[in-house]
Amino acid sequence: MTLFKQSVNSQLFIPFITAGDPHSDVTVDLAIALQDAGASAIELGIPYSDPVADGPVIQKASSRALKNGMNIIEAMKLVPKMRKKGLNIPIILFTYYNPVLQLNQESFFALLRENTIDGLLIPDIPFEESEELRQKCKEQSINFISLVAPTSSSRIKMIAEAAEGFIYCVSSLGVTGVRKNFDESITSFLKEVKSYSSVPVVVGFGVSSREQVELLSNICDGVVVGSALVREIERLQTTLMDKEGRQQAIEDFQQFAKTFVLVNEMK
Amino acid sequence: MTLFKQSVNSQLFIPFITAGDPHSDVTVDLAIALQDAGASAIELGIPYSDPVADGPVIQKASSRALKNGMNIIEAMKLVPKMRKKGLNIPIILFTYYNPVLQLNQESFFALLRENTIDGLLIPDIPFEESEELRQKCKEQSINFISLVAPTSSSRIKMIAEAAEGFIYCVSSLGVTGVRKNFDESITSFLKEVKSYSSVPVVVGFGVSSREQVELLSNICDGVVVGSALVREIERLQTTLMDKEGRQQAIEDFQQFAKTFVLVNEMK
Amino acid sequence: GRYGDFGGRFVPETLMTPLAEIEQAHKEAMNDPEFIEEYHYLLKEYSGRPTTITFAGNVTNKLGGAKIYLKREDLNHTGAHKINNAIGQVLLAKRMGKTKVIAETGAGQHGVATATVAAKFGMECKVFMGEEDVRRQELNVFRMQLLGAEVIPVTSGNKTLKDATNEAMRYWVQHCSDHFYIIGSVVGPHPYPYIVREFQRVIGDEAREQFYNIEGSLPTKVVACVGGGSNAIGMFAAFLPDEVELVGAEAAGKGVETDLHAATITKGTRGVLHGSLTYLLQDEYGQIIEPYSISAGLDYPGIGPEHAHLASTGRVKYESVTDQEALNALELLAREEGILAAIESAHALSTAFSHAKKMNQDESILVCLSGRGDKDVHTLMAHYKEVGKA
Amino acid sequence: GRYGDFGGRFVPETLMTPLAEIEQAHKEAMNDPEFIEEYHYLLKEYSGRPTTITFAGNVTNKLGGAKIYLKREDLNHTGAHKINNAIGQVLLAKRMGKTKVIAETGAGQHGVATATVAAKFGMECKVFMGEEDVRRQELNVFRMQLLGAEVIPVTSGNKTLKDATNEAMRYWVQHCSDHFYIIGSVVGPHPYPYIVREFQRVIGDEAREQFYNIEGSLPTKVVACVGGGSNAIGMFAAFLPDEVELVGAEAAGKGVETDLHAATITKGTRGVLHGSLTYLLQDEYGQIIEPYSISAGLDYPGIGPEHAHLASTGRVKYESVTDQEALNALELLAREEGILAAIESAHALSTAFSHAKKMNQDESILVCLSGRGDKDVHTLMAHYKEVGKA
Repeated sequence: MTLFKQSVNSQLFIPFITAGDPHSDVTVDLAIALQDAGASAIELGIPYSDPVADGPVIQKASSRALKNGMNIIEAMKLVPKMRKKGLNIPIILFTYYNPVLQLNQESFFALLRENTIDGLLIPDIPFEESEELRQKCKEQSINFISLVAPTSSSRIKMIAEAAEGFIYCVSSLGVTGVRKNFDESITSFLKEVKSYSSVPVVVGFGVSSREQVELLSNICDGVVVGSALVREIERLQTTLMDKEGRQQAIEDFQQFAKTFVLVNEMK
Repeated sequence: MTLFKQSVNSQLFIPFITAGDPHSDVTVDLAIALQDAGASAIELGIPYSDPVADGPVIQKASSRALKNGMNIIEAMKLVPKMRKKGLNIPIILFTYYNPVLQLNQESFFALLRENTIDGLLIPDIPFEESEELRQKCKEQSINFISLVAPTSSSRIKMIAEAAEGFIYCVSSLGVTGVRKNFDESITSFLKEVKSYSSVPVVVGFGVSSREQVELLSNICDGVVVGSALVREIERLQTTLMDKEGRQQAIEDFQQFAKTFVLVNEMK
Repeated sequence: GRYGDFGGRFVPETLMTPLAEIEQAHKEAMNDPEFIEEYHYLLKEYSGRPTTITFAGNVTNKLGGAKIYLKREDLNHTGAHKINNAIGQVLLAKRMGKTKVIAETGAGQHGVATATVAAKFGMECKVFMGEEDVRRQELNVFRMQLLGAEVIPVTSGNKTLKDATNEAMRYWVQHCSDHFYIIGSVVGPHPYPYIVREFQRVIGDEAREQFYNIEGSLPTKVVACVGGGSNAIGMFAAFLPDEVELVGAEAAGKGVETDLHAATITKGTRGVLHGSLTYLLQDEYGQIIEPYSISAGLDYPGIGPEHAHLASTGRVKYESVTDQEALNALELLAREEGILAAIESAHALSTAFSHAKKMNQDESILVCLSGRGDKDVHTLMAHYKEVGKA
Repeated sequence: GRYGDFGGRFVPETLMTPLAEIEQAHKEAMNDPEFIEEYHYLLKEYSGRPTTITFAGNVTNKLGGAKIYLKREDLNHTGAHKINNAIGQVLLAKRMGKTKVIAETGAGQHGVATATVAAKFGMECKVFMGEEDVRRQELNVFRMQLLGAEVIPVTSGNKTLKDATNEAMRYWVQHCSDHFYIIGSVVGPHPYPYIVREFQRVIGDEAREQFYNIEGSLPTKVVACVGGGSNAIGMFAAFLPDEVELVGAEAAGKGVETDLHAATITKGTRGVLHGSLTYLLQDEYGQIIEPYSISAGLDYPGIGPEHAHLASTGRVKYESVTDQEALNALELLAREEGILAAIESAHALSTAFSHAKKMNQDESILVCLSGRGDKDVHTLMAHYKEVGKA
């Protein structure tokens, strides 16, 4: 199964949230809210002690979730709960490699299947080290999402040609986080990726405003939005944890998420 | 002039006090009191910033006197004041070498003469370095007092034969200060000194009790008592500085000094 | 990029090309006689190499067993073996046309070494250091600043070495075009463990020759402490082909049976941290556990992948040494030989002393004294105050 | 025992025989190849000599004048030239059958060196240190204790180095039969200035040869700092017969026009202190004036008698360097060369830098970098805080 059709007529909006931030129940509700806001898929982040590819906003979300006792297994178990509440868009598990490595490979894939997870994204496993996992994903119909960066240069072809589900383009050098501007050179970078890729080309790392989404809509097939949303969750966390206020906070969050969805979407 | 007859029939008692401790006027009175107590001569100590041959008691006296503005010239000027008050025993200037060195040699000897000073004792100028000074003293009829120590060994003969006034034997290894016991070996040391010396053999460094004086009376011609007396002055300092109490304190001091004078003295 | 099952290059895609460039540049450099010459010139004229080996005669007599020799890396400029690698990497940075370097540091030794070579080569230098370590190692922070480096306090995670390394990697990801990342130990993604090893092997190469010149044979055993493990690899590298028993000493902290230790090989499991697959202190879910050791330089939850390999093949034995055992060894060396070892190195000493006792007098142990203990005097004072010995 | 008018042996009679015995023992020792061999063995295998000389290329370029070379005494075991002498004297003590040593110390460097060699030779060690210095140099006190030495706080006088020396002499007077007094500089009664000079001349002997091997000529000028003056004499000794300009740098503290300095030659007068006739800071009545310098190692009211002689003959020029000038030089060397010099040595650097600027590029200056600055980081931090730079 592939996450998305090879060619999409609408801009993909792929939000990222951290499992267990601020609480596992809330994560389920947030996922539903994101679907309702128009998300094309959700990246569900596994909190990790040493998230080297993440900026401060997601680092803090990770810390909060870890304090809540979240772990890779519990995180995956949230997906069936989401499904039960009506979630039907793809779920991509975003996790650093080490938590995966601690699970027996068979049981890891069993968990992915059991929990109806559609894709896997590991930010610290480059193409060369991922051979076996990619193969296994293919067998299990899990989309193994590849990242490609402006520094990838001669590696772009290799990565893009092997991409499944979508190809995740790092907008500029760096870690995740909110940024005001993108590098000029991104256009040519994305063009090159597109030229090799048979799956949607999605831009992430630093997408934080509607203007950026509009700007990017001409040169790619969608965006991943992480830190901007996680920061909103951080802002709302007290209300989200409050039984009486939660519904309103979820709605506020949904409204915020909508700003990243282009009106002419035809999903 | 020599300080004492070559052979003395009584035990010499040579007290040491620091000029200007606790005050220059008091020093004059203390000198008179010591003469009255039976002192054979007085060592008048010049306070010095770095008294390496002195123990803590005399170091502190030095500090007090320096704070009072005492210096080598002012100290010498105290002697005529003592004479005016009836002092007729010899005065030996006890000074480290450096203050002497800062005076022009001619003016230093002029000061010694003017101020009726009889002897000179410099604890940090050994025999070999004192040639010139000893010569000059001889010309000026000032007794240059030599020290000899148990470690002097082969040097004893050289030092003792050249001694003038008296020869000052360091009782044991060390610096000045109160000690309870003397080294056993002192007897043979003093015997050797006596065998070469044509002047009285006096023991100093650590003489602090009448018992010691009695013990020593069999093997030498007298004692120098420093720290024990200076400690008494320290104890009495407040009263000594008090106009009304001074007389009593001087008398107390004199009584204390008498304990070092053997009753059978025939001075 | 692998040592048996271990090592590799587990990093964000952004770093793959920069790492490949470094690998290529290093390979070329090591084949360039001019580069090698400049490296050795600096080791000699700047850092004062060769460092001597000292026969610890008093300790040897006291223990009554094998002869103990010390490779004196403490006599290097800046006081530890760290400078060997910093010199090598800064030369590589220069060769690659980089003008800015970054480094991570725990206690500050690698930070000082990096700041030192950055000053010598006129490069801008940023040192990432956990906020907690910045507070504890105030003097080293000031030393780095005096040398012109900027010290960046890291407030993420537990605010110690692991987090400083994370932050340095994040910074590097964002600035890899003009920055060179000088990693301080044989850790990190390939080619770093290899590069650091090659720049540290001067320790073992020198020591092997020096020892042979004195004793006419090779030592029976060679011992070094292991945090990330750069001094140990540098020492062991020369002896790997020989029939010499190699022993690594890792930090057991309050004891490997407690939660407070840094005994990565004794108690760790396989995992990926800071770009390589190795043994780690981690929980069942792969979350890294903060290690503990009285020695800031051994206080790392991972270990160099080559050590993981050497442990798994059995070529090197790794033993763990508690804080107290290390301090006892430090004290013994100070009292008997007048040498104040770094607490890190004292772990190696402790292991060496235990072995020496059980060996014959015609046998010998060569210990890597990786650094001097001046930096640890504060820690030691605090410790002795705590246990009421001072 | 004289250097021109200076030197001599102005001590209590009790010390005359012990000093004569030391003189004799030293003379015999220096003619005993076994003694010389053991001394050089320890310098090499224990302290890591020869220390290298480092070309300070960046500073040279920055100043645009003479080439500046640094003799790296900071790379010695314990971090300064002090160990050269301590090794020599402890060997002498051993030769004389003494089992206990004493020493005076100011900032603690000579105390640490003495405690070090005492540990190595299994001797009991007492270090006299002014109570004020004990307080200020807490870490060095602890280092000495770790090495097994007893640190005796001196409460007399101003409670600093001068008073510690007085007290050490007093203690020695009382215990000279079984104690050897290891004096730390070229001061004190004969034969100490001579003994210390001979044990420190390894600095100059090595440097002269090393420099010649590099440059094919001798340096135009040689510069060293002067407190008591042991590193300077050690350096100068080798160059005295040559046509090389020798410059000593003494501490001007807050300025020689103020009361706060330690510029003994610039501002001192003749007198006797600690057993020898030399230049002193003293008042008209011969009372010693407490000197001041930011550098604890130059903070001494006297100077070695040979320096007094070399100053009076004009063979060596002595210039004074203020605290601020020394700190500027220290900072420049740290920033440009990655070397943290002791504040003492920074006085020599400052003088060398001033000279270098006015010299031609084909000329050269050899500077004795007598010790490393790690010990001074506290002082530097306090200073920079005071002036608002940190």
